[in-house]
Amino acid sequence: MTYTLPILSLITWMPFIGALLVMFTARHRPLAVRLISLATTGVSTVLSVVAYVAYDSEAAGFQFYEKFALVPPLGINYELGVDGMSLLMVLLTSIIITAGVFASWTVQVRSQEFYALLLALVTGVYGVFCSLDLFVLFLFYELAVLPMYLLIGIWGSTGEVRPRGIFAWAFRETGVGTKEYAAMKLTLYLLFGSAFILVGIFALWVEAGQSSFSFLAFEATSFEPGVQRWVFFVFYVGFGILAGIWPLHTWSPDGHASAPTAVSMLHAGVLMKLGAYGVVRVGMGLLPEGAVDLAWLVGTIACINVVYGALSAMAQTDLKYVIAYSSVSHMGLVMLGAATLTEAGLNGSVFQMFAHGVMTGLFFALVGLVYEKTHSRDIPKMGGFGRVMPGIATAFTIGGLSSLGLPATSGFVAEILTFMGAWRSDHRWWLIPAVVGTFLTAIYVLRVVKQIFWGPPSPHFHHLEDARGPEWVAVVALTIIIVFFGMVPGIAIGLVDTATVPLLARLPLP
Amino acid sequence: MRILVWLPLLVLGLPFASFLLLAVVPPLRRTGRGAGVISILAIAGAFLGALGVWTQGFRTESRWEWIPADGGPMATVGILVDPLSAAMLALITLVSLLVQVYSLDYLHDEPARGLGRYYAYHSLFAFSMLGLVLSPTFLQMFIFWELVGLCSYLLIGYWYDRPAAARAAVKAFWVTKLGDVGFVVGIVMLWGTTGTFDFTTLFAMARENQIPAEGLTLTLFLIYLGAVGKSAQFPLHVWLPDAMEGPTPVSALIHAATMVTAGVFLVTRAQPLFLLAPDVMGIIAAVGAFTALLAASMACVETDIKRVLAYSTVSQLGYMMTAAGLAAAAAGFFHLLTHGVFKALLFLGAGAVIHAVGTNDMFRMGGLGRAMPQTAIVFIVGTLALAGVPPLAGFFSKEAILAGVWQHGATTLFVILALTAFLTAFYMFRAVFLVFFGRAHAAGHPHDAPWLMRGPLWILAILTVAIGLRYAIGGHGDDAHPAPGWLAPFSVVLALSGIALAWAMYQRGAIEPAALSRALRPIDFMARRRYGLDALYGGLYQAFILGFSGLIGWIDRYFVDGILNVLSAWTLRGGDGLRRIQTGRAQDYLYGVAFGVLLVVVWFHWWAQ
Amino acid sequence: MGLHAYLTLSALVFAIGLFGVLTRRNAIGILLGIELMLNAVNINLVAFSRFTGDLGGLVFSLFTISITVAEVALGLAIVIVIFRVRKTVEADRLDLLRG
Amino acid sequence: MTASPFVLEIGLAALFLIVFFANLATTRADRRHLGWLAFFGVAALTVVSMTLAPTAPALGGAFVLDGLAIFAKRLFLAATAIGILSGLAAPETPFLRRSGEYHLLMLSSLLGMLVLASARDLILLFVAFELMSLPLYALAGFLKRDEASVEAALKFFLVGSVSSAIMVYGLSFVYGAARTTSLTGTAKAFAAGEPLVTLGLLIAFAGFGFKIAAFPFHMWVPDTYEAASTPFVAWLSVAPKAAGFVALFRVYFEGVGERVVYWLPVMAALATITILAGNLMALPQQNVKRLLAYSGIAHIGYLLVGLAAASAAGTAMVLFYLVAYVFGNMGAFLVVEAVTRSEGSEHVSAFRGLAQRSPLLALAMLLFLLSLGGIPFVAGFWAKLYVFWAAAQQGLYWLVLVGAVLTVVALFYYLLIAKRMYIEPPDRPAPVLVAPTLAVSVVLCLIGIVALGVWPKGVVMAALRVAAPLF
Amino acid sequence: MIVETVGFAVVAVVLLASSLAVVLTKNLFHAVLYLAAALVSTAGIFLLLASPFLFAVQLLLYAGGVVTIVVFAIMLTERLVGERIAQTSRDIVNGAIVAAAVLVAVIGFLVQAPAMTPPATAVAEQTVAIGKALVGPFAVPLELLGLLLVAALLGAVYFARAED
Repeated sequence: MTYTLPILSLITWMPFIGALLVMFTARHRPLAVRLISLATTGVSTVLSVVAYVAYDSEAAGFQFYEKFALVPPLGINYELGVDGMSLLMVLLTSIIITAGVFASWTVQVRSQEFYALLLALVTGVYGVFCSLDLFVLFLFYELAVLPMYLLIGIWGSTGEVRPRGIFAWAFRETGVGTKEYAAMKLTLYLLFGSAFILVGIFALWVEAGQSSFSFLAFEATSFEPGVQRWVFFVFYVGFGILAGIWPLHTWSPDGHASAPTAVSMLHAGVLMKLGAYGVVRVGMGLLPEGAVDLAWLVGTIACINVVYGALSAMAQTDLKYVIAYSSVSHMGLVMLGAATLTEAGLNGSVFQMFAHGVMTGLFFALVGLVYEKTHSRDIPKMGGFGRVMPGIATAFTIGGLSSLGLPATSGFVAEILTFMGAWRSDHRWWLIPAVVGTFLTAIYVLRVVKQIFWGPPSPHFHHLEDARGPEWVAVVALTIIIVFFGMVPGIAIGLVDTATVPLLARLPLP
Repeated sequence: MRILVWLPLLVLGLPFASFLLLAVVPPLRRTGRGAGVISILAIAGAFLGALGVWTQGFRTESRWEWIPADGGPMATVGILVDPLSAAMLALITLVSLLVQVYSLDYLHDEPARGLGRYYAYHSLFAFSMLGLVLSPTFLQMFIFWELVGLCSYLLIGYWYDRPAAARAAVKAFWVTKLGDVGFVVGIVMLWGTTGTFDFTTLFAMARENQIPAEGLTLTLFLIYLGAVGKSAQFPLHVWLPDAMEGPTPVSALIHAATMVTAGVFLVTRAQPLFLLAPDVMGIIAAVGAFTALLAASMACVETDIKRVLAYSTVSQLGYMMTAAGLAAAAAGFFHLLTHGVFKALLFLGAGAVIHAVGTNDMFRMGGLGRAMPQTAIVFIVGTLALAGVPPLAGFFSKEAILAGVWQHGATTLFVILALTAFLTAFYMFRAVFLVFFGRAHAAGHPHDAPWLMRGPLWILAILTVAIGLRYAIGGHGDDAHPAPGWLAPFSVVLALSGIALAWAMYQRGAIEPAALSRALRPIDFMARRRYGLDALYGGLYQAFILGFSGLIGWIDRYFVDGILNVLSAWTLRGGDGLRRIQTGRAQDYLYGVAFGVLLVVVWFHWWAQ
Repeated sequence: MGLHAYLTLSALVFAIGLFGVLTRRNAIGILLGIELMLNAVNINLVAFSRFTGDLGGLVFSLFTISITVAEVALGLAIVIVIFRVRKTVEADRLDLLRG
Repeated sequence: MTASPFVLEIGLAALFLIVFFANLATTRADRRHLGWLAFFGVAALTVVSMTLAPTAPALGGAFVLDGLAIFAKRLFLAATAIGILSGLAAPETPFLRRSGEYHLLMLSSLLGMLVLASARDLILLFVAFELMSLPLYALAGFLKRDEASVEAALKFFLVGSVSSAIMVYGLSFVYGAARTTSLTGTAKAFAAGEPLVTLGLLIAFAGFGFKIAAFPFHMWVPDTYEAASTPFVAWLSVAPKAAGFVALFRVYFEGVGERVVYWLPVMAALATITILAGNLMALPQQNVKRLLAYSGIAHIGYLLVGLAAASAAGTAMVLFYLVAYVFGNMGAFLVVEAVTRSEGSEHVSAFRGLAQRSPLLALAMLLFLLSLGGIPFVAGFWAKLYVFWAAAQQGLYWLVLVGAVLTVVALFYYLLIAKRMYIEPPDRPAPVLVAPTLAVSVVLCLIGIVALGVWPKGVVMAALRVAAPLF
Repeated sequence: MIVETVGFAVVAVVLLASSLAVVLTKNLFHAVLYLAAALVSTAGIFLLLASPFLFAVQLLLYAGGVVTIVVFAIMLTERLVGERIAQTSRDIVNGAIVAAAVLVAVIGFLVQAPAMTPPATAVAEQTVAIGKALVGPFAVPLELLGLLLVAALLGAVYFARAED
């Protein structure tokens, strides 16, 4: 180990330190709040870039390893380490949170609490990606989910959903549409998932007969095939909820639509990836036979996700809902890539996590800007914004193009790899829904772009303006990243490959 | 050696650099004409480079890793220079250069900001198109294929606040994307069986029969679908006429000379593979011929001058595809090149006319020959070339195709194409007579365009003539398909009869157009309604995609999410119901205790045994 | 007489007491039921003590009896307080708190 | 020389007498100084309890001061100290004028708990159990002019006496079959397969079930919690429950020897329905105390999960859970006390905008709720996790899943309170005034859950150590 | 032996009958009196079981003390309300079913239990033995019992006093 600096701990805990600082030192000083947040997330970002560059892809495996005992009798250790896959996710997280800090620069109400919660949440996210101890991973997972309730509940926005259909009574009873509803739904749904994860983790612990929750120790254990199957299923459901698998995805549209900008960015951009990451890292990584046995399920559900999400997105008139459903669709691609159990597919899956994270972060940042200026999310009312907000229009278009998998954006690389993986997998037909999904994406994304930014200016809005000042930072940075990684995907995939190939090698593929 | 790589890279890099500059430096973009100059300089440089490459006859191939993988890259990018791509390079850079110069004056009324955007798109287009033709792999070709589609989308929607333009741009993107879906599936399938995207490798495998025949037909058909979309073949041709909502120079460049020919280029480039699938080749040829005739018939009833040219483009693309499908790829490619030149000329000429009179409707023009003689002359040169009148460029290329078709023994196709040639001459001269001859309709004082616009027109006109003359003097370059002797007179007759018919109808008035319409009522009726295809697609889109999405959206919101809400509502109600056992009466609580005892005993019996 | 006879008898008394506890409306009535139940306990304890020859049962029943007395005293005090405040000892009507 | 095993009990009895006579000697109307006296006495005993070490059994094995007993006694004493302290600020007349009686009753109940934790003999256990319970009935109705309070006392009393009657009926069978009142004898008889021991223990569960408020023995809980004075409820909701669990360990683990797994299905089933019923019934509650009462029932269910594991680990984790629960639940009730005193309402809407009125109080409540909900970095998380872990070790995955999933239901209503505090705007801006003693109590509880949340290791290890000899 | 059997039968019948009367009779006073009868017959059973000491305790403490307190309480509450105390029953059928179910559960176990024969002689010097036990091994419970009585008394007195 050449790095004695606990770089992962620093990355992980820096935002938390920021949260504490914000909470206790910056009372009623909004600028200080922002600067502290920026500084701490900035440090994490710089460190994650450093780690990314310093990662030795020749050696591969888990690097920047840290460990100390937390609760020795149960074998809980604070154990951190990253490989190419998690490192990319860490990088994604730091990109999105830094952008998120900028994107929420204009939050006025109770900004101190807002930033504190946001930063605490980010620590959870980093923690999940860095943890090599399943228990600590679970801890961080919970930390990443909970602040969401207050973040959405306090700073969110309420949409309009009219209770209709045969279940209208149920909607009326649950209070659908309000931000409180969305916040509750999201939080509880994700915690529901975490219940499954917990059972899975305990099952591993018990079945392994170990006194440790360490990922590496579990990896060295081979579990009974029967156990592998059900535990994988449990992990799939648990993590899958966060990844938005159909039909357990309905928290996502409501939650993302109601959440404030930075939270939507972070949630759709990073947290949903936690789910997919969990399925790949924990599910496939530890339960290879279970993964192979259940790949058909994962892939089939993913196919439904892709097409169903795209069609649902097309049906929406609320801008945020469109983006939220597009996340459901894209997470389907992520899961599909993973389910192919091929090098191309898995690389595509991980790269899609990154690409979609940046892209959806950009989307939500832009939608936040549009919403801030128009105070409306109603697409049919909008029109012709391209003239007054050309910058936003451009960035939105680029995001949209990445979303529909246009080459030279990172979305393309991810999608083509997924396609390739799908065709090489045991279930070739998966290619069809995947491709259909991207075509449908082209339809709804361009339709939205056309409706909002093109055409004659809408009579409903006056005095609109383009983004300003710090708002640009997030938009421009994310846009550049989308294009940059689209053109030079090798710098990400090369690293990811060092992690996915050993993972695949453990699978008992015929 | 080094220059072999660097020169094509320079050709590729200059427009890209220009694009980057314009995209990343907003002040530069906002200068408008300044941005135009940068872009023009870049493309001029590229043109010179392309000329160098073309004339020197470089052949080179280079690759770099793009998507790494364990045990060798999964995908590479690079450049492949051979005569095919070199010729395309020259054509693309030339037309791009001329169109960009032309645009400088054509769009001088545009705000500087918009103009900067326009040139940025143009640079990007040039880069993408060059990248496409230089691709050594299917994947890279697909990448640039999509990028040119993007540029097309952006440029059609250049006047994005016009609803028609916005609609047309989106339509163009969707329809071509539909074809591209096939393309991408095709190349992925090809990769699945061969493990490579690389042309050279694939061709080598094809030569040695190492490509498994199973599924190859389907694979190649899917790849061909990409060409169907991009090259506006039936049934995906519907986007091209609508694409005329973009600025005219864009139409000239993208929707006539370069991008739409990408499909033909693809089939030509991958000819060794397509030859392995005769069925697909047959489809390509048949669809091409059918498209040619169909588009020609629609052009005959069109009143919008640009749309006439658009249909003629579709029609000519059908020609090229037919040739490609009948293994006469060289002829097709030849037509591609000549067509690129004179169709660009025609579009730019039409642009000059539109610029002058402010309308697209041919019936509101007339007598412009006197008002703008230079434009008229170059337009007529282009028209003659398109109609296939010797010794202009179009005659030779068209004849090469007809010869190829005849040689192949596809009589039906030959008849269709001959008919199309006749119709082409007819509708083109219909346009000429309506626009440049007859009575002047237009108000105001139309006059010839400024020199920046005229210059490119003349250059293209001269080229049209020059290429024609070169072949007239030097004979056919293509000896693979020696034309039968009667073919040349036959095509001249076809062209002249078409011209004569147009003259009789629109100049002379000898034949009443309405009478002819009545005589050919069913065809006329259908052609005027574009054979109902647009309506059909519109209906399918509305009913099928939007309707289905509406259904799914409803299901998701009110059923899938509904079930979740029902579960939570049930939970809440369950809690409310359950708390009613808490009646407040002490005896009921005592019941609870008694029940508890019973429960414990009963459970114990159940489970302990 | 065997042990089972006593145990059965006590079980019967216990059940009767339980029945009274469950059905009486009056709080004092419920208390009487409880007394019966505890009485059954005492029968059990003494019977076991007799049949095992162990003294513990007798001591146990002594404690039970004493505790019962304390319980009754406290319970009746509560009943009286209830009476003062609510003017009723019908346990049925004391359902201010519920749900 | 080692300390007498009775040192705490003797100390407490002495304290009882001191307060008793001080009460007689006082002529003042305001007798709250007696409360202070009791508080300092209990606090001193708490300190003493920290120094205790296990001793040999006394009274021929009927009374033990083993690790479990010491662990439990520390917990009872600490909880009682906080309970007394927090009640000192209550302004109602009975608490002023009858402070002596109030605290004497509390002390006697505490004495019952202390003995209960050590009792390894059925008679001692029963007497201690009753000594713990009887004063509680009186305390529940301490606001004797309050209609609801006396009603609650009556219900508490009736359910309690019936349950203890059933329990002692069961114990009589245990005694009869074991031929001795000693629990060691019971274990032998149980091992021999005496059906009457099984019957007795099954029936006797009614009493323990009542005390810990497991479904369906729980029905007195919401009414009593709602009507009795809040500081008392805070204490009632934790200390006697903890004592009940310790007694359960004694009787159902120690008292049955090696065949503890016999209880596994029954305990697991009880745990399931208790969690389910508690959480579901809490959902529609609008009265905070009632809500916490039902949530408390659900917590009993989680504790029973640990019990169902029927292992040393399970027992230890129940002990840990109890510690976390004592602090978390008491804290929550004490915040409720502060808010309801200020707002004059126990409706959840009293919490509206608390975060903006009294941010620290709101934060405290949030942390308590999160602890109860089982969220990381506060004690409740580890508590839940550990009992699940223990259950998983026994292969009870389904139970873990049910428990964990129902935690989500629990979070629903906890978050609704959080929503009132943090999301809704306040009705009035004035901060909530909190009496100093109450504030100190809240802070103590807060320290408890945060310390346990951040560093659970110490208590976990201790719990594992004391639980090991039981098996 | 026959004496014992007959005695048991008689006492059992009286006990059960009076028990039933306790839970069924309408008049609360009568119920208390029946309770007294039941307690006395229980005392009789103690005699049959050769426990004269408990017989005495039962009569004095229980039948005497408890019944007196209850009567006292009834009088007190009656005075407060000013009307006769009648008590009615609710849901007799349900109560009977549940009580019967519990009975069945208990009996079900009882029949599995092995029969026991009593030792030839009962504990000699029962009173002395109990006294010794109470100050010997059961001294602590006894002291606790005292405290319990004090606590119960404290509570009862607190409730009973009317002034505050």
